[in-house]
Amino acid sequence: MTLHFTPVWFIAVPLLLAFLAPLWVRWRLLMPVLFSAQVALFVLALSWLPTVRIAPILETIVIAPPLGIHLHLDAIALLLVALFSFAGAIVSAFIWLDNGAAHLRERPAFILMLLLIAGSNGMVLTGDIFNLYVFIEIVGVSAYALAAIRRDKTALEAGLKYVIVGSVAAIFILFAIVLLYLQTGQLNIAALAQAFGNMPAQMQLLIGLLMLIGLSIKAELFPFNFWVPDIYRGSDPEITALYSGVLVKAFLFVLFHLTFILLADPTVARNWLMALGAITMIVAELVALRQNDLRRMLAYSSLGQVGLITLALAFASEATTAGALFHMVNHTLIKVLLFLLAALMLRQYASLKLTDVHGLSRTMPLAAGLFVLGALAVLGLPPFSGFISKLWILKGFADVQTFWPVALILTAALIEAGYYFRWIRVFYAPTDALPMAKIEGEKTLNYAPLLVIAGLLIVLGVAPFLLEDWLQQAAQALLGREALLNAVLGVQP
Amino acid sequence: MLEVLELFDRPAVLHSIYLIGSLILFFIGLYGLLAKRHLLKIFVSIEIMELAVYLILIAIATTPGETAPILSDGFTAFTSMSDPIPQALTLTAIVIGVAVTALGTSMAIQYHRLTGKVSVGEMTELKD
Amino acid sequence: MNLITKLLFLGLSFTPAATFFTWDGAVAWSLFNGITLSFDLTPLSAFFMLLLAIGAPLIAVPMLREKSDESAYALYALLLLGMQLLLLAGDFIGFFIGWEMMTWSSYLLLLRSPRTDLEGAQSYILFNLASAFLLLAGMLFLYSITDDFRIQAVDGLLTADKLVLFVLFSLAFLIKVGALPLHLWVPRSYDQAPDLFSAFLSALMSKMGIYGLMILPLLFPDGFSEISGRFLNGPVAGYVLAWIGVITATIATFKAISQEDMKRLLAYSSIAQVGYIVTALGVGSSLAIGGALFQALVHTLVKLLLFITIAGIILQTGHRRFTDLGQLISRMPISFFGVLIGIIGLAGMPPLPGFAAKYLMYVGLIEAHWLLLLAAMILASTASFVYCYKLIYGPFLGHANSPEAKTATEAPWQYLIPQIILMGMLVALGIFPGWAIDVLIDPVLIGLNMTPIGAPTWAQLSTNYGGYDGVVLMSVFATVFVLITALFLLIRGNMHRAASPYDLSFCGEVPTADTPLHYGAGMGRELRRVPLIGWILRHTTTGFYAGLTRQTQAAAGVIGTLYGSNPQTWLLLAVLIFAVTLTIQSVTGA
Amino acid sequence: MAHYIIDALAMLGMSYVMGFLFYGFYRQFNARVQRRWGPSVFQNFFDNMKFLFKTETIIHGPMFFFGPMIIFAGAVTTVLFVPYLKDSNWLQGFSHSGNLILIIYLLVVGPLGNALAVGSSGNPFGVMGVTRGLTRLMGLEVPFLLGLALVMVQHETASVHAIMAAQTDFAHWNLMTNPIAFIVMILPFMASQHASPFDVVGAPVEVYAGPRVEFSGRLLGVLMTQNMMMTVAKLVLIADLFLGGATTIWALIAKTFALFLLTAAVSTSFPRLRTEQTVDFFWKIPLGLGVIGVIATVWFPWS
Repeated sequence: MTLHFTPVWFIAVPLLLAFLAPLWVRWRLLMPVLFSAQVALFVLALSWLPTVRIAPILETIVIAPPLGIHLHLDAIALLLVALFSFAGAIVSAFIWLDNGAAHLRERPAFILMLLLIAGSNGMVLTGDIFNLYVFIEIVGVSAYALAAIRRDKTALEAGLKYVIVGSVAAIFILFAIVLLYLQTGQLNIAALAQAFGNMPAQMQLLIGLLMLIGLSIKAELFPFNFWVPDIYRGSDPEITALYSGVLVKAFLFVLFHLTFILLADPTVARNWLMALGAITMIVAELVALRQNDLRRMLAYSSLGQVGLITLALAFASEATTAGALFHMVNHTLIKVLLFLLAALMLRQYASLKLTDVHGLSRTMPLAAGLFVLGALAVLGLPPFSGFISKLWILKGFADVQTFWPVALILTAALIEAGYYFRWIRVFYAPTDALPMAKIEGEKTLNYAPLLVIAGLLIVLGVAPFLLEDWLQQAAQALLGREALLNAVLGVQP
Repeated sequence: MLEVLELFDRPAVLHSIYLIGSLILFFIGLYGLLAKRHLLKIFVSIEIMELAVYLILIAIATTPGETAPILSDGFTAFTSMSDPIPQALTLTAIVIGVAVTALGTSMAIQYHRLTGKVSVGEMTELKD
Repeated sequence: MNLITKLLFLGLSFTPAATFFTWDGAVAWSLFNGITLSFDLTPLSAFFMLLLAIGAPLIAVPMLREKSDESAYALYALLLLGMQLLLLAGDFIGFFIGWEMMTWSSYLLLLRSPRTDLEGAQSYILFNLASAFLLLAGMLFLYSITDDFRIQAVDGLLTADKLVLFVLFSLAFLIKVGALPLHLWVPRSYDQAPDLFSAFLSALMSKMGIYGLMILPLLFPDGFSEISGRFLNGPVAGYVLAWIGVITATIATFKAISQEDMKRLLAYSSIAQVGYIVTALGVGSSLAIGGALFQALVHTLVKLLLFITIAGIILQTGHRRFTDLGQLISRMPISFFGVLIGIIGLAGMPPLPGFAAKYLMYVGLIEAHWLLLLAAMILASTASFVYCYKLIYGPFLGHANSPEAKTATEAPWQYLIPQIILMGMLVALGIFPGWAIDVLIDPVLIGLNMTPIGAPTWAQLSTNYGGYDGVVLMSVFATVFVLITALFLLIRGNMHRAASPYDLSFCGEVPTADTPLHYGAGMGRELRRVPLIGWILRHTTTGFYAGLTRQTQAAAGVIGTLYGSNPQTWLLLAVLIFAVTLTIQSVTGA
Repeated sequence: MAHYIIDALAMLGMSYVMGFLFYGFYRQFNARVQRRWGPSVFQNFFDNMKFLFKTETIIHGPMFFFGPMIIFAGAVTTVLFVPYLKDSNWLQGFSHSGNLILIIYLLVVGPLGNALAVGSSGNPFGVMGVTRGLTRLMGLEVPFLLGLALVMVQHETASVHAIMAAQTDFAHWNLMTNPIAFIVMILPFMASQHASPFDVVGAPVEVYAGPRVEFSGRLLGVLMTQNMMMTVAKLVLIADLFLGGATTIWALIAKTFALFLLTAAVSTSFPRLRTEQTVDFFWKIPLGLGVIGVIATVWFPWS
């Protein structure tokens, strides 16, 4: 039997499974399905790697582009899809194994998480801009709902704030799409790219700005990221892990994908984005210095890393791009690890304020150790993979003798060390109090998904060449405007 | 008199009117979004802004004299029909918009039930 | 199980020795994107590897006495791994990886001490990371010019580029060796670290900074001659470095004298001793480099000995301040000899090898005609007599000042074994300074393309400024000592011990048990009356760094106010930025 | 071997005899300046013998006993590493195995060993005296060694023999060729001889007896003996370095006596300084001169 694999699966499978939720509830299979779906998608993505390496896959739906909708699976899309499903698998495994957080093990959460993954995959895969909008909204709605899924005061507040900010961002994006369509009559991104240059400069600017701000809000760039700490603080850490690990990465991809495709000469936009990235990084790291709540601190740290990735991606040399993509992967792994740790700590401690977690290492030694590992990796210290990706980025800058980003990145890392190590020191602070009694149901099995991540961080740190080719191809795919246009529209004479 | 009316039928004029009208609508929504404190009013404002964007799409994409893009007894060819895509898009977008608004409103109601608050200014639970 | 873990740990501590003796051939590990790590043992790194190979097991032995602690053992293993990587690395990436692994694993070990406070931990990690990032910046800059990460001579650089590189690298390494004014983290961490780990920090990790500094001449073989030539008989850049070193040594010595805590005193003394090495490196002649290496060797042995002995005292008495100890000489005689040998080495007195190191460095300075530096170095090394004396008087002599000091017993054998080994090594090195030159130091000098110092015999230290014979010196001194003592005892007459420790000439009064008779903490306090020393002791860098922290926090607070909690403010800002940008761009027509 | 032993004994004997005679002279000289008759020239010898043959000696533990032994061994070693005569096989000791820097360090080995004994006695005044001694050492050593370093740079060697050999006649004495070095080091040299006005460390009035407060009987005798021998060794060293050394014993005595006379003259003329004043003085005047000397003779090679 030959089953015809297509990229649609990445979107359709989670959607289908989500709609069949009542069935899984009846069979008590919610969590296994959630986990195995992600694993299956991950395996599927990996199995496709050899094919995609040779040539990107174009999956046309009904009519060929530019008229119809198509999915475009190239190295970078595959990388991100694999990353998302891996993150999803880890988070769902964690929720499955964990005894706490009953509300995350019920049907609504199940559906929403699958929708989130499906939407993110769709954003990465689609070649149609309105389709993109639809996926953005699917992801948005599921994210808003997930933020509030605990249904207590803080969660609802987070959810409400998220809805307000998110829908305004969506309006900006929609506005830009409408203007694009009105100007060109096209919805296919590749076709738009060809027509974009012919538009009046004013219109280009207006559309560009609308897009930039809409996506920047979603992708958490300064000065449009003020919402982030509140949302990250209010939602469940398991969900936050998905935001930081999956959602932001998808939006970052969209932002840069559109920038590099639509603009034939993206110099201006690149400079803007580099500036935004640099400011985001510095501001976020500075503000994080004074955070007294673990989740807020992690939120700011996440912002800082997003800034770094933006800075590197916007520089758009092959080395920085590949490095930035690697850093995306690492950051997803690390932040999933750290937020899930925060979730575990929340089971034990009522609050994750700096003053309340003194001597945590004595109650939860493994959690503290993994936190240290995550912190070291996020700071870019060897031998963890964060080091390699940062080195890659820095090397990319050094290749062309651009040193201000190097200085900024290193300064930011130093500031980042300032607060991460403050937390580590608090975790390991000597206390007179006896270690707390373990709460019911805390078992080593809970840590299994986290240990997988930890192992991966070390393996990728020691042997980064495992991913090297893939990342370089992904970088070429992201930067290769001509190649993509040719692939979609056929080689123009 | 008739000329004046015909003037309105010219696409440029008509489009300008629609455009100005929807932009006004958009800014009303924006004002509401930024100035009103009540959660529901904010959602209403968001909805107004969204609608303004749909309106622009529909209005500009349609020219007077075009018919609905439906093939039926009299109409067997795609001539002088309006572009069907914006309408499809708008329909989709409206559905999405409704979903978002519904979600937001339901959350607002639940939040009100839990805390008795209705104003964004009072949402300070997450502040450290 | 417990025993097996401990034995495993002990075995681990011998890995540097194993590497040292069994390493053959280079190893390469391809990382990514054309970056390949290469590892090999050069003569220079072999020298430092030897220090590590000596130090690691000696510190591991007393650690076995404590309760078995797997995570500490694991961190030690990582630390040793990092240091070996750093020494073996043939390129900067490998060097950096080792450097960083060393940094964070030592930080985590530091945290295991209950005495570590927030300031201590933070200053340790931030200074060390700053050092690492400077190093990273330097190596990236080097890479951007030469397209290569390998540690090898670079030539044909622009002077400005070279200067930038030199400043970046030397700042990185000077932080690690704790040169002033970048030393803030040193006394804090050496003081607060677990007692035995302090020995590791001071004896071994500070040497990694020295190793780094010694790489610099490898990178820039022709120095900075094109900028301003040579100053007298040495390189100009070296002259600056030498002053940094000697000022560090002088100020740190005075600070050490004013300390009231044994470990803090040793910490400052470490800074000072490493300062000498920096000075000698600045001179850069083969004599001076030889002296620097010798001093590195001696300092490693001495600081291991002293920190381990002090750890033993703290273990037995629970006290670390000079005011709380006293009169342990009869209760802890072996420890007394440990400290005695240690301070003789530290003060650089003949016949122990500290003198050989100082001799080489002095001659190096004289040869370069850098006499002002010599004077400053003599000041530092003479002033160090005061703290050396304080170090032995405080715990061992005088009167016992706390109940614990009155009842303490000799340190456990796990502490004594390394002490005895180290004492033996120091004495042997003192007698055979030529051996150290011939076997340990000359190969390194040859590896650095310098003239070897050479030794006619293993007993002799010889330079073209003259030398001395360790065997003759030691045997004359020992013979005279034995003869005099024998003669003295042969003369007719009684000797008897004072009836009580309070049988003293005390201004005509009879002191009692509660008369304060111990002079431990007060010693050196009157030095403040000397204007220069008073000025030095009144000033610290703490205020500057505290201010820097405060300002950063304040800036963070100001920016943090942007992150309010009202979504309307967020959106208003976004819309405003949109409008303003649009207007500006439209007006300017970009 | 026999040569070495006889030579060493001769050096020690000569140092001892010269030592007590010089100190005896000093007491006479001092008395005459103060319009007294003063004791006999041999008084120091008598005192020393009396101490050495006391029947009762109180000690405070083993280190208290070994301290004087170390200081004595240090003094003897110092004497044996200083060449007494130029161009001679005799009175050389082991000076061929040493050098100037080694001798400077040997000078302080003994006192530091003795400091252990002082500390061991448990008398805080003794320790206070030691601290003052170390502080003074810190002050004097810098200009002292700087002055000697100027000589070492001049002759490009640290070997006392080589420096002596280079001063062939009066015009080539370092006193004449390098007067700045002599001026720089002469005052610190006096301080290292425990001479007034830098003698607050052991002065009986300021501190209740200084480092030696607890020593009595034979131990005090040992301390006194080594002090006299050490004084002579230092004088010989300076004579070697600046006065061209001596080819005969008589020349040696004359030169060292001249130096001793200079010291004695300064001692009797100036009031005593406090420790910190001493240090400050050395760091200002002699060291300042030394810096000028370095600039004049090393930095600018016109001289």
